[in-house]
This record gives sequence, C-alpha cells and structure tokens, in this order.
Amino acid sequence: MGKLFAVVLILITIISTVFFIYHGPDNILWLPIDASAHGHGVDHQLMETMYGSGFLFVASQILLGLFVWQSTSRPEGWKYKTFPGGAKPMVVSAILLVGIEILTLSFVGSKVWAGIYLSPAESQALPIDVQAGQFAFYFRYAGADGKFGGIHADKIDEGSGNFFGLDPRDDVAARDDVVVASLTIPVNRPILLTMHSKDVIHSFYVRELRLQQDIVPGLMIPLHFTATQTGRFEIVCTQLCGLGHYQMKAYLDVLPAGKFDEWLKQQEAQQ
Amino acid sequence: MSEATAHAATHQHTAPTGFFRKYVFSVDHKVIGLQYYGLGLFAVIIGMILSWLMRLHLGWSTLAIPGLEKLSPVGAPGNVMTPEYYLSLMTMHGTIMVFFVLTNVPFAGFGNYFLPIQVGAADMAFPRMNMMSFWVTLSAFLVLMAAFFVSGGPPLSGWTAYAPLSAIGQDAGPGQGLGQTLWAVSIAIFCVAQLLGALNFIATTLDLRTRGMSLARMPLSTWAWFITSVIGLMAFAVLLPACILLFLDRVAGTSFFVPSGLVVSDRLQPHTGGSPLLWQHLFWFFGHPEVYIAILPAIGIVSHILPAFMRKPMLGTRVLIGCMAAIGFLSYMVWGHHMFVSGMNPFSAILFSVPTLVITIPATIATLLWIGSVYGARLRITTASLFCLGFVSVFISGGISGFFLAQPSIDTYLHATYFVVAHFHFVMGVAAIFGMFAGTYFWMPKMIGRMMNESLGKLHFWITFVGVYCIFMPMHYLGLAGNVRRYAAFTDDFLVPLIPVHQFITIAALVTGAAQLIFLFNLVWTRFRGPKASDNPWQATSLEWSTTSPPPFDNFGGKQLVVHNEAYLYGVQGASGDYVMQTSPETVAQD
Amino acid sequence: MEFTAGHGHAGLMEESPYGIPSGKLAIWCFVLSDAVTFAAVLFAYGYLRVGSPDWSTPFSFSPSILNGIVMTFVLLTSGLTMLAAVEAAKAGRTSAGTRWLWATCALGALFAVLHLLEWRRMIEEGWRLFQNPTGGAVQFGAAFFSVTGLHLLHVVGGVVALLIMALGFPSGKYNRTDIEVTGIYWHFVDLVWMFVFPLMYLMNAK
Amino acid sequence: MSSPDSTPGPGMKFFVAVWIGLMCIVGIEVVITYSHPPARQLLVWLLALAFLEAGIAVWYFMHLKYERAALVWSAIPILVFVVFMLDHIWPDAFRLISMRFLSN
Repeated sequence: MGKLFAVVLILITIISTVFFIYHGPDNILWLPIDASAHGHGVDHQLMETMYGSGFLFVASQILLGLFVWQSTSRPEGWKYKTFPGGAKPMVVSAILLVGIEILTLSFVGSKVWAGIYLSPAESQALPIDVQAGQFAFYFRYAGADGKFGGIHADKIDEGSGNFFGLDPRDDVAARDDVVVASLTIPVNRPILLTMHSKDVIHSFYVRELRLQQDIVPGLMIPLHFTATQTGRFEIVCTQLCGLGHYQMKAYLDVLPAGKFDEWLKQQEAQQ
Repeated sequence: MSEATAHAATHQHTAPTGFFRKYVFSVDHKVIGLQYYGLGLFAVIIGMILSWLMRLHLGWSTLAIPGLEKLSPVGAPGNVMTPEYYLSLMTMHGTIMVFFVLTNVPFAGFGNYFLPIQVGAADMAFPRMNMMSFWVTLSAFLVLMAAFFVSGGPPLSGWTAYAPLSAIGQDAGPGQGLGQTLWAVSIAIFCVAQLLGALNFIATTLDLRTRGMSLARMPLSTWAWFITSVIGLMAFAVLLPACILLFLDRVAGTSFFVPSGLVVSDRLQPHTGGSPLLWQHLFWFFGHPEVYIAILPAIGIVSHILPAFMRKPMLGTRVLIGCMAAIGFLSYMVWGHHMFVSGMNPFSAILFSVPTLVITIPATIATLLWIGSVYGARLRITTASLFCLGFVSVFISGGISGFFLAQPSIDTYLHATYFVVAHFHFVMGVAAIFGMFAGTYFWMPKMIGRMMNESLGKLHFWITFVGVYCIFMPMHYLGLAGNVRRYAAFTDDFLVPLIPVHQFITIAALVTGAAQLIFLFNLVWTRFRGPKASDNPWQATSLEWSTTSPPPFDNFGGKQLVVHNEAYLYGVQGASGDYVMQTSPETVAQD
Repeated sequence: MEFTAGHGHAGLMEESPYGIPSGKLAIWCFVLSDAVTFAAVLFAYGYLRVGSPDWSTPFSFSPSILNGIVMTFVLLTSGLTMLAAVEAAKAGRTSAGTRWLWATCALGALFAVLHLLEWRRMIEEGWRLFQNPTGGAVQFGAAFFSVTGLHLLHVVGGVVALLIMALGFPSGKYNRTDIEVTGIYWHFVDLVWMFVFPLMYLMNAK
Repeated sequence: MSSPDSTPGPGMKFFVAVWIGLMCIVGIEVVITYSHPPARQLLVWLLALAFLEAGIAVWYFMHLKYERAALVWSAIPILVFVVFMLDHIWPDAFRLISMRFLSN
C-alpha cells in the first residue's frame, strides 16, 4: 500500500501542476489580461514565485513519494539507514534554497509594492472621489471648477440620489460635481482615487489592474494607477461588507482620451 | 508542604466513585482529554455540515435543500438559502472550526490525555483547574451555539468579525444583533479557558516530569504541546481584551472600533472617533499565533507517530524542536500579512512580509526532516502512518502557497480570493485534521483499550486524501482567476464561467465529507466491538505505552516510573526487540 | 494548589528548571499573560488617543490627581504589608502572617472604595463610556473606564483571594506557598497600577 | 521551605526602603507632570519612570531577584518581546489624523 501511496501522491502532484503550467488565452483558470502600468511587475513577481515554489512543491512531493516507495519494499530485519549527513544537509539546503529565494523575492517584491502603494501620484493625475457603501460604489469628478464639494454624512440620502451627502445649496464647489455609478477613466493617464466608505469596510478590487485596496470607514485612502488598455472591466468588493457583499460591483470603463472628454462633458451637462 | 510535594510525586489520590465524579465533573486528565475530544468531534460534525450547506449553495445557488427551512425559517425561506444566511453559516463554520476543533482536539484533547502520561505524571499539575478549563470551553461553545437560535440568527461578519460590521449591531444585518454579541462573549470565555489550559500544560511539563525524563528526552508531541501553550498564553491574552472592547462597542455604546459619521441602512450611527484598523491589529495579533496553535500540535503528533512506523529515530529531533520554537517565536512578528491591503501603513507591509517569508525556513526544515526520515526506513503502512504521510504532503501543498501570500506585491492580487481559502484550509485545516486522524488511529487503542479497524481506516484515508486535493487544489486556480471569497453566489461576469469548478469542488466536498462517516462508524464500532488492545500494540517507546490500555486512574498504577532513554530508540540492534522503551533500563549503544 | 510539585523530591521527579513550586510557576505565567492583556488595552488607548484631534485632558490636581496619588500610596503600602505577610509566613509566624494578610486585604478594599468614589464623581460630572462632558473625544471615557475598570476587577479579585487566604491560613488550609502565590499576584496588580496611574491620570492632567 | 534554591529575602527593613523609593518615583512623576513639558516629552518621562518602578516591583516585591536566573531569562524576554511587537500598531495610529475622512 506504500507503493500505492507513492503513485497516488505523484499523480496528484503532476495533475495539480499541469493546471498551473498550462494557461493559454482560452484558460479561464488563470490571471486575466493586465491592463495597468504597474501590473507587469505584479505578474512577474507572481511568476517568479510560481517557478521557485513550484519547484519546491514538485520536488518535495516526488521525493516523499520516492522514499515511501523504497521504504515499503524492504526485507524483514532491515537495518535502517540514516539520511547521509543526518539533519545537517536538510538545514543547510533549506536555509540556502529558501533563504536565497525569499531574499530575492522580498527584495524585488518590495520594490514592486513600493511602486504601487508608496510612490506618490503624479501631479497631473486625474482626481476621482470614490464613495463605497452597502452595496455600491459611487464615483465623483470635480467638474468644471476642479473642486470637490464638502461631504456631510447627515445629508447622505440614497432616495434622492445624494450618495455623497453633498450640499449644493450652501456649497458652490458641490454644484458641478459629477456623480456617477460606474468609473470611467481615460487610458494612459494617471488616476488618483480618494476612497472612503459611508458605512463598513469595503474593498476596491479590479483584477485587470492587479489592484486591491480596502476602503476603511473614517479614513480617506488614496490609490493611484494608470490604465494601459481600453475596455470594460469589473470593480468588485472583496471585503465582507454584509448581506449584499456578493452583489457589490461597478464597471470600470477605460476610454481613449478623446472619448473620455466627451463623456465627461455630457455628464457635466446633465448635472 | 514537603509532604504535599511527596504526595505530588507519588500521586496516591484515590479514584473517584460515582458516575458524575468519574465521567462528568472529573478531575482526571484522561477523562477531560476525552471530553475535549468529544466536544471537538461534535463541533467538527456541525462545522462540516455547515460547509456542506455552503458548498451546495456555492455550486447551485438556487438549490432548495430539504429541511433547511426547519433549521431557519428566516434564513432559508422555501429551503433556499438567503445570502445573509450563507454568511452566517460561513461565520459559524470558521469560528467553530478554528476555535473548537483545531484548537481543541490536537492541543487540549490529545494534550490533556497524553502530556501527563508522556512525562510520567499521574495527572496535570492542577487537576481542578483542568476540569474548570474544559467546562469553561464547553460553556463558550454553548454560548456560540445559542447564536443559531436567537432572533436574527448567527453573526455574518466572518470568523474575523471585522469592525465596524461587527460593532454596529442590528443595522448591519440580521445576525449582527444578539448573534454577534454572543459571538464576542463566547470567544472571550474561550480565551479564559485557553489561559487556564496553558498554565496547566506549562506547569505540568516543567514540574511533573518523572525521574530521568529530562527536557531533552521528552517526546516531540510533548514539546509541541508545551510550545503551543506558551504561544497561547500570550496570544489569547490579546484576543480577550479585544473581545471585551468589541462587546463594549456593541452593548455599552463605546467607540473603540467605530469611526464618526457612519450611515448604515440610512441611520447615522451614534459612534464617533474609533478605528476599525485597531480591531484588525488586535485580532490578528492573536490570529496569526492562533494558526500555529492549531498546527504545531499536529506537527508534534505526526513527528511522534512516524518513528514508531518507520522503526527508526526521527531525523534531527533537536532541530525539529528548534523549528517549532522558531515558528512560535516568528508567529508574533507577522500578523500584519493578513492586513497588507487593509489600509494599513504600506511601509508596515514590507516590515511584516519579511519575517513571514522567513517562517518558511523552519517550516521547510521540518518538512525536509520528515521526508529525510522516511529515507532508508522500513515503513509499516497503517492508517496512522498513512495519515502522517498525508499530513506531510498536505503540509507541503499548503505551505507552498504561503510563498505567494507572504508578499504584499502578489497579495494585492490574490488577497481575499479562493487562493487564500485554499492556503489556510490546506496548511491549517486539513493538515491539522490529518494530525488528529493520525493521533486518533494511533492512540485510540490506548484511550479506549480497543484496536480500530484498519481496513475501514485505510478506506477512510484514501477517500479523504484524494478528496481534500480535489476540494482545495482547484481553489488555487479559482484564486488565480480572481475568484473572490465570502461570496454567497457568483453573479459577476467573470465569476459566472467559474461556477462549474465550484460544482466540482462541491461534489468532492460531499464525497469527502461522506467518507468521514466511515471514520465515525469505525470509532463507535471500535468503542464497543473492537478487539482488545495490548499495552503496546505498535511497539512504541514513549511512556504512554508502558502502562495498561486504557491506563489506570493514576496512569501507572501507583508506581513512579524511571526514564532511562531518549524518546525514539527504534531499530536498535542488540536490543530485545528492535526498540528500547524509554523506561527500559537495558543499556544499548545509542548512535 | 493541588499538586505543588517541587524539585527532585526523594529523587522521584526531575527537578523543575526554575526550582519553584508549580503554584508559583503558574502564577508567573498568569502574570505574563495578564501583563500582555493590560498592554493590549493600554496600546488601544494610546492608538485612539494618537488618532483623536480633540483629546481632552480634564484632570485637575484636586481632586482627581490628588486622589490618584492617595490611591497609589494605599496600593503601594498594601504591597508592603503583603511582603510582611509573606516574610512572616516564610518564618512560620502564622498569626503575624494572618494579621498582615488582613491589613493587605483592608488596604486593597480601601483602594477599591477610593476608586469607586472617583468613578462616582466622574459619572456625576457627566462622564460616560460614550460621552465626554467637556466636548472632546468620547474615547476618553471609554478608555478611562475600561482600563481602570479592568484593573479594579483585578483588585477586587485580589481582595477576595486575600480574604480566602487570611481565613484559611491559620487553620493550615493554605500553606506559605499559597501566600507567596497570592503575594505575586497582588504585587502584579500593584505593578499594573504603576502604569495606569501615569498613563490614565497624569497624562490627562490639566 | 519554599524553594531552597531561592535565597531568602533581605528582610523587611530593606523592603521599606524600596517602598519609600517607589513613593519618591511617584512623587517625581507628579512633579514632572506639573512642570508641564510637551505631551510627547512627558510621555517619555512617565513611561521611563513607570518601567523603572515596575522593574523594582518585579525585582524585589515579586521576589524575582531571589529566584533562579532561569526564571528571569525565560519570563522577562518573552514579555518584552511580545510588548515590543505590539508597537507595530503605531505606524497606523499616526496616520489616523492625517488621513481622517472629514465628515461633518
């Protein structure tokens, strides 16, 4: 039965690995296209890790299977053999193999991370205000005056569509703010989102942008990125936010610069 | 007190008579251990049924599950689960499994039963406190169960109970009323129980070792329980106040975790000035050590069982102990890796990511030690040894995915996807459960004096082993595809095509779950019909095998053992038999 | 304590690495754990205070700070009487030990009373867990009452423990180790106050 | 006999002296407070003195001095380490104000 274990184990290892290795464009069980400027860094990091840990995974599983296979075909009264060198090679190889891998990973990875979350947004980035609430995202553009109106939690009213709690009467800046339910941005232009939540923690997740950021109530959380491909992507909430969590989504429309300006004009006209 | 001590040394305390003192309010660590085991068994059954219901809903979200309406008329009108009820079941599944199964059975259950025996003591250092810790644990469990039956049903904010969702009460959802309060109370009580348990374990390990049982000679399982209790001592000490503060936020109107101006279901919340991240910090400061509280005992149990079937000593016993200690030490430096994208200061992310990656080193060493120990052995294949080997395999599979999630730059894509679900289910859930199974098949003969049925056991192993891979491997692929976790149903455009995979997982889960009935039957059958077990059926060396099966009330029939050897003298040439018991005075060349 | 297993008695057991009775070892572990608990609460307090733009520091020297000083004095003195009790117990002077236990007990109770009076005054001023009469951050009340409340619970627990000891010690129901154990716990309660007083009172002095 | 290994305490006279010392430290704390230094400075001072006090209390009152070194070396580092680790929360705490979401 030890042999059976070895076989099953190695089969499992191979089958599991195949799905990781085979990822053509038609395979939905893989990362979607990368539509962001920083995304390749993330993908690269992920693949590096995939190779390194994949090797460890396959090697150790097969080794285990191999040894089990051997160890069940031994005669009565077999005098056991200790692994050559005892525990030392284990310790050394682990420290060297894994140590080197994690050193490189954390070095490169930290740079990727810093590039996304620690670097400040470009000065000409397009500012967009994001309000998350159970169970929808709302997006706000500053409008012609380039200024956002103040937010008043007590004025928030889904019914009348005042999602941000704006006060157009007393607040000039608020009057021309463009509030929409789907995020529309120009391609290849830096975007600076300022995200806040009106109730509980939500999360802003766009697979194609390789971006995820929790939106914590009480905080204004900045997030900046540059979309490099036009198209329609999904923004979903990845932080458990209540019963409607699974339905909380919005669309991200990345338009060519010209189209975007038209779109924004239309919206301003409608305000 | 000198006579008190002498008394302690020999432990001539008389066995209780009468059913209650014997089996219910017993101070005997063996009975308490079995009680913990029983509680864990009950809890795991509930937890598994919950996961069945969840899986069914994920595969077929409109499926009517007969009888579900009986369980909760509000949660499942017309037997179809509502999204909020899904979340409630998910929360209860997580809480039950993490606290009342993964923490209870390998640590409190087996630990209680075997730690004193393995060090040659007649009982825990504080038997009454031991009894207390079980009954406190039980009451925590009952409080949690009560959440099923209160109006609004169980909480729905997940086992992590992130504030403000968990702190603002009914407005946040049906389960967020009394249900969530009960959750907080239950966990707070559980912390107290763990504290009592940890004190007892530490004192017993250090003070009640019989003559010759030096620290270096203690079995690896004892070491694991000891290290675990040290971790628990500090970890639960942080969760306790966290739960108290959460409780105050909920019932006393404080604002520790709730910021100003929240508008939930169109009501402006009264709280002002709190910080949701504070809860996450306090929770995960406990939460990450908790992961190792769950897995370390399993590591110890497996390392304790393997040599008995390999008929050779564990490779690098000392190194393994060092690894467990290192893992325990590091577990306090890494909790932030649960919070990379939580709005935590991005600088901290790097700070937390490095030690997280470093943990893979001791983990890898341990794994290599297991694999290297199998090399050159003559393996006896039993259900217990199979589950040990299964544990190693699963531990590898689960640990590997840690490489990804430990890096913030990758976590920004994989966080809160099924990749995470796969990771912690493999490395913490399945691995620990395999440890429990191995322990059960290995120790049941000692615990109930009867041998478990091997053919049923092997059948159980094969279905479970292949099953868990069918369940959790595909979750990695789902995660890479960006499949978000904690969704009651998959309506997003990019998620709909993934539903077939979920259906496959669901079927695998149902089959694997069904296989556990074989185990239950085997357990019950063994209890009543199983063949009598000899004192040392596996020809093992540690102290629990030098007493009767099951052991007498004071473990060794009043005699105080003397230990002569280290724990794992197997395959010793020139010994009577191929092994030397720890208690055997015969001197053999130890290589 | 059921089994106060010592070290190598009659060579039947391995010696405990610390050479102290299990009771003492256990209380030391408990103290460590409890210290972390208090640390966590105090960190939470600091966290919220750092995060509040409008933190209020309402304590005037009299009565609040003065009262705090008196309470500190009482608690420290109770620590001294506790030491006396332990010393007496060690020397086998049971009646003296018992007397000192009672004294410690009384001082502990006095501390609790002073604290409760303080609370009453603050509550009359309008302080609540969720309310700040001076209009600053409500976290002040929350933090103050939770931290001092948690400490007060420990004091009360200690007083009860001391009571039980004082009653059981003369009859020999409890031995000197139990007194020592109680002592360590009591000194720990004292120790926690050494942080609570400066952080909750002095840091919030006008 | 508790533990023959733990040397007998130095007797009450000494403890009274320690007690006076502790009261003095409390006095110093109050004096510093009312010399009204900036909050951060005050905090540093008070914490330093509190740790000093606590150290003395553990060392003499809780008899740690008279236990084996092993106890000191296992108890204190663990506690210090865990409390030190808790400090990882500060980088967030100090962002709360600057990132505060100004509603009302």
